[in-house]
Amino acid sequence: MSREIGEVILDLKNVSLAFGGVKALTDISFDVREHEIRAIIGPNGAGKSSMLNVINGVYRPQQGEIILRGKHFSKMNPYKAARAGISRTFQNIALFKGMNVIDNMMTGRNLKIRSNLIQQALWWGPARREELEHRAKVEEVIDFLEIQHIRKTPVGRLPYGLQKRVDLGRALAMEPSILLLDEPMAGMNVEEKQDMCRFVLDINDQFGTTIVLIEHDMAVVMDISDRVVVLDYGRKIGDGLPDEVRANPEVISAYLGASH
Amino acid sequence: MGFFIETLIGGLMAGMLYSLVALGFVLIYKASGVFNFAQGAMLLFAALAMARFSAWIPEWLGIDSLWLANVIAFFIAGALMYLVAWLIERLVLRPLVNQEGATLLMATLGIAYVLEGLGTSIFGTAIYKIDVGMPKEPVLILEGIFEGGLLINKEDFVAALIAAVLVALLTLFFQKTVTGRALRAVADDHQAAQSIGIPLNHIWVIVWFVAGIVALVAGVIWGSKLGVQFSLATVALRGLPVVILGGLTSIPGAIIGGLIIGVGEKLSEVYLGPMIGGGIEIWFAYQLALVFLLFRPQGLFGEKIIDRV
Amino acid sequence: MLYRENGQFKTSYAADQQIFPIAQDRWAILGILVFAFIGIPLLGDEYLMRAILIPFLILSLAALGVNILVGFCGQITLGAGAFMAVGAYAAYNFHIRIEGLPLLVSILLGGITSALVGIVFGIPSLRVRGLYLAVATLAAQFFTDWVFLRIPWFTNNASSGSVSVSNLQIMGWEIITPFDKYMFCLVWLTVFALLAKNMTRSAIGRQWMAIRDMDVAAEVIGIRPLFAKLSAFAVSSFFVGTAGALWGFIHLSSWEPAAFSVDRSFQLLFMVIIGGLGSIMGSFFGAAFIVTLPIALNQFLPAIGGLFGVTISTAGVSHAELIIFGSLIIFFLIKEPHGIARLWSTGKEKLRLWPFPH
Amino acid sequence: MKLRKLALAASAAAAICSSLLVAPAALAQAKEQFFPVLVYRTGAYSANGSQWANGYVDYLKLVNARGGINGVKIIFEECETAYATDRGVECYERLKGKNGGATLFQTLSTGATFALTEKAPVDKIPLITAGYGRSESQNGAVFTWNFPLLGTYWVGAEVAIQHIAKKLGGVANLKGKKIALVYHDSPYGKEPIPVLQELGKLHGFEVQLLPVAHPGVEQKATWLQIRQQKPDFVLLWGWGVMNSTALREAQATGYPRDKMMGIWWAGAEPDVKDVAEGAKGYSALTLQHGAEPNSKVVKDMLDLVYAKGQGTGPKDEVGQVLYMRGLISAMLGVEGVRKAQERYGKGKVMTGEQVRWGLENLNLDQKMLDSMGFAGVMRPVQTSCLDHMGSAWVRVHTWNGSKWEFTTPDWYQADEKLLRPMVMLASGKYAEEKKLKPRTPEECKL
Repeated sequence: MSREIGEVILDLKNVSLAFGGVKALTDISFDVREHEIRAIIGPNGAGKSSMLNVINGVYRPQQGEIILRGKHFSKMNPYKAARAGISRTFQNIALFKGMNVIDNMMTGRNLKIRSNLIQQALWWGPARREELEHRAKVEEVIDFLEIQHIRKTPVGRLPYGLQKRVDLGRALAMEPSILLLDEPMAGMNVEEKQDMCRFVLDINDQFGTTIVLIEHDMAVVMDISDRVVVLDYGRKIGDGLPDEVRANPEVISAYLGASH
Repeated sequence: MGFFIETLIGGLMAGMLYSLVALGFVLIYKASGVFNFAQGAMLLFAALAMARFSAWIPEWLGIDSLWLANVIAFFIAGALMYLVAWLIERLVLRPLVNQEGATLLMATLGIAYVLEGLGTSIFGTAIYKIDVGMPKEPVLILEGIFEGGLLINKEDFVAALIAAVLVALLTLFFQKTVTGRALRAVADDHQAAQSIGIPLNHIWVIVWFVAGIVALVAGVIWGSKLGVQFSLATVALRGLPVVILGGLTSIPGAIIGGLIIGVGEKLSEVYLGPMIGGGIEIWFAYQLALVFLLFRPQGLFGEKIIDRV
Repeated sequence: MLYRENGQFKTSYAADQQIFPIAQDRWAILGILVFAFIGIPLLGDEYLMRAILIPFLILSLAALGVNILVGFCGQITLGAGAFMAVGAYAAYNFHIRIEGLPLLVSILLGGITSALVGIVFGIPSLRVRGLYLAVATLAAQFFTDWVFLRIPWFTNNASSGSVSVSNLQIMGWEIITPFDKYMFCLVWLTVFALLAKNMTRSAIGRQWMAIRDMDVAAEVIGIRPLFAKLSAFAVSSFFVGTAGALWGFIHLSSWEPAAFSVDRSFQLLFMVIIGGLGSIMGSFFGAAFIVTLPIALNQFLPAIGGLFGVTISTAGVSHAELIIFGSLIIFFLIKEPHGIARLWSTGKEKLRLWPFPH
Repeated sequence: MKLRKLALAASAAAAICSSLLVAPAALAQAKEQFFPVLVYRTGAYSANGSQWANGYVDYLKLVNARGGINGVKIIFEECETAYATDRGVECYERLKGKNGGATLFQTLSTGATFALTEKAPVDKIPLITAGYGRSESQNGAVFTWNFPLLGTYWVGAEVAIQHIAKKLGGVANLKGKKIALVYHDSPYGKEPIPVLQELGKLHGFEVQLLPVAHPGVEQKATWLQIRQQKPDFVLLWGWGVMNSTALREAQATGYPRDKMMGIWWAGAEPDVKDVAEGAKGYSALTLQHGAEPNSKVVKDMLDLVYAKGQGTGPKDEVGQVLYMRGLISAMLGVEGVRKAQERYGKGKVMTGEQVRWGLENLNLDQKMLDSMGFAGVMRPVQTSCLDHMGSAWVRVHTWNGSKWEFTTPDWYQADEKLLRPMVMLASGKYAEEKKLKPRTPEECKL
């Protein structure tokens, strides 16, 4: 699929979020266009993860609305978000530790399962057929991410880098239209980062998946993203093309001020 | 009206004792993150020790004074509880450190079995009495105000008083002593506590010992009311709704929860019970706690649980 | 050396998704089944069947149910006994109130009723979790204890509160002898164990495990906690409920609520934790361990005492039983917190490598 | 290394399994009469259960010391049930085939009796439930294998009302009175309810039902209700710790103890000993006997068993109420065997089926009782096909603060006219449910 940036598919308007008295996000608006790679950056505690959590409904903002493909959501919840084709990875890997790699990724196919509980219990008819179909799909993702050798390994035993990859795999297995990546490269060495970059770009390129990405590594962000939002203390201080953002004095001061 | 007040008082008295059991749960949960199902068995064990030693000591030492025998027996039982705490820390908690809650819960059920078995094989299975000179006969008061007067059980009052004193002492201990402050530090944050140089193992022994003493006091009160026998261990089950109502981590929660449950179950049994067949107090207490839970999942005084992603 | 999977290549996903992908395992299971269906009825005596095997089979079924909820879905329950009771009493009521209702249908209806009650008592799991939930399930326990003691309708107005069933038969097969009972329970357990295995290896099982391992992440990939948790409660209660019906109908044939007391709930929880949380196999191991241990201790302690010239009284034995039982539980948790099932799989892995451990 | 451990564990497990298999199988045809003994020496009811068990086992020892049953020695084995029905069933299964087969079972648990009533006919082993069990099992035509010897709970309930009527100065004075039943919430505690309600209708008194949940330590609310309702009498149908708790609560709420009366399972030393003065005036029905430390059988016991150091329990408990109950229960079983030997061959080991005949044709007259040392302890017992109870005599004893004593010389006998129809009705219903055909008088003679 060729990568042509399309219309706005996700639009956040005036989102504010607070925990008790603590304001995490204040009046933030930004949009995401189809097929683009949109990065969210900012110092620690800027509210980046909160932003993602608002998008897929883990947190409910006190104010503001989310417009997804023209549909207005004042309250998103994770299930609705998943149905709408939003999937995500987690900053502190949230894999299902008791399951192996295949099963973890198979959970990503959950929304596409049509057979009911009784059919599944009998392992009969549609249930069995589906199980095979989805397995084939998951194997495609496994091939894509080059993790064939760890298929049957319980995820708890995998090294960190591979866990990150499986986390991505699970999100991909959903065949999302929007993929939220929460620091996919945090804690990786250079080689692993390169692999991960490659995967992100390939996903975007091959499947046309819209990607919203949180990342600390400025070099990576500037390299791969189409547009960048900058947050600081829960406020938006910059938004635009990587070069524009890089030149934004407010961003520079925030970055220099906060992270040494 | 007089009867209502009697029931209320009866409930408060029962609640005071539930609070003591719940206090044992809370202390241990706060400091070691263990939901201690063995609290009931500890209570039984302590009460059995107290009852038997207070009978044996006059025989062994040839002393006549009941008071003295009781005091000595109390200290022996206390020492035994220290031994129990030490052994539990050594043999169970230390090897199981950092295991999941369910595993630890199971382990305490194991401890409960061991303590029940040990207690009954060392001390016997008959019904024993603890005679600490509690007044048994009831008194009638305020006969002028209520028809038939208010029947007050002196024993219950003394028991409630002892419970209150114990709670006050514990509060002082936690607020004013170095050890107490260390215990609170552990409760707040294990790693932080360790990093300022508090030996965690030592703390656990102390906490389990304190819980053991609470169990001993509860056992003495209960044993003096009902006799000491095997089913004392089941009072733990009555303390459970109290901790879920009050919150697993809150000492005031344990006390207030205990009173609410005590009053709730007595009132329900007396006023609601006859209508639907009686014997409802146990499940009523649990349902009461459950209803509270639906509104406040962390209990009345528990800390709010926030999910971080 | 025998336990090797060399040369067993899977050429399709279907082959890879078998319950026992390794040929030796399939043979072993087949052997066990043949032994259970043919060998034991030929060799075993009545005592073995009635006092050990039938309780083992029924409690395995209940343990499977508890394991689905606790082991697979991560919702701790201390109220499993209650659902056994619901299953038993519901089946009893269907059995006596509807003339001519086949036994199998009564037991299944018992299970379904239990599943419905399970859903109701599962609702708090949407709000509370962990130990709070464990205690909340005790509410179910005490409530059902009370209901079946106190509401005469459920016991068909039996003045003693004790109910009994008799003349059990399935299409002319009268279930009277221990052999009949054993076979009935065995067939039942085999079928339902297979169903349980199927559920745990398909989408619903993955939903449960996802909720257990990380509920927020599960929600994010589109698993509804409401459905996952309540379905786990329902399926688990169904299994436990049918086990209760079997316990009442087949094993005891006359029972009172005390047969399903809170002690039973603890016992079932022990089974799954010692056997192995989240393992079908573990449920069997746990049930076998818990059923046989007290009986074995009872038989051997006096014998061991005899070796040293000590006579151990019955009371002594039962106290020792408590102590040993408790210590074994602790020992187990320390040595293998993941239960016998983990020991089993470690053993198998060792065996695969043997005799070249590296 | 790990593998070796695994192998060791596996072989140990195999050893356990195989010996479980072998243990019951290794039963050679014994020359001894095997008495399985279901006991509970642990758990919530251990204080009471132990005493009964001591008496039971001691009597078996005494019979052996006296030379056995016409020369046939008794062997016995205890099995701990903890008063739990399922463990009772397991014990039953374990022991029923051992040592040539069980002679009979006594469960000391109404719950277990209910469960075993279904199993005993299949295995052909009689169940003696002396003073407990299901009341309608008095009808031996339906309950062929059950023997509620000496008395059932219906007998107890009926006599309790007789006694109260007598205290009030006549049955007519029962009218308008209120009698509360504080009962153990189990089949045991519920047994007397139908009779009390029937009598209440008959005599015009009100029955107030107050259940107490197992194990019975939580009675505060119960006694508050009693204080509020002020019943004229309280019947206590408790067991184990529930009894002493009830008395303590009665004391604490000021309910007069002399208006409380217990069933014979609430009238032993462990129930009142620790309440001591607080229980003074409390009375209880007896299953004929009270504490009988001066009876001849107790003296024999001390001489022949305890003097040799073979006693099961503490010496000072020999002759106490529950000890005597156990002892008499054992005696009834032994006499059943003796009677069976008269028909099937003296000096032989009897099967369960033969013992059943013996129990059904039991005829212990005063002379026999005297010769066995039971003079003054109990009255004659004669059973028949239709009457598996054998006698329905009850006395009332009272706690004087330090021991049980008979204050009135009265012996009560339950009203056959009232109870018989109830027994027939209930047993008929049971037979119908189970599709049993009651034995005809001709079959009874076989």
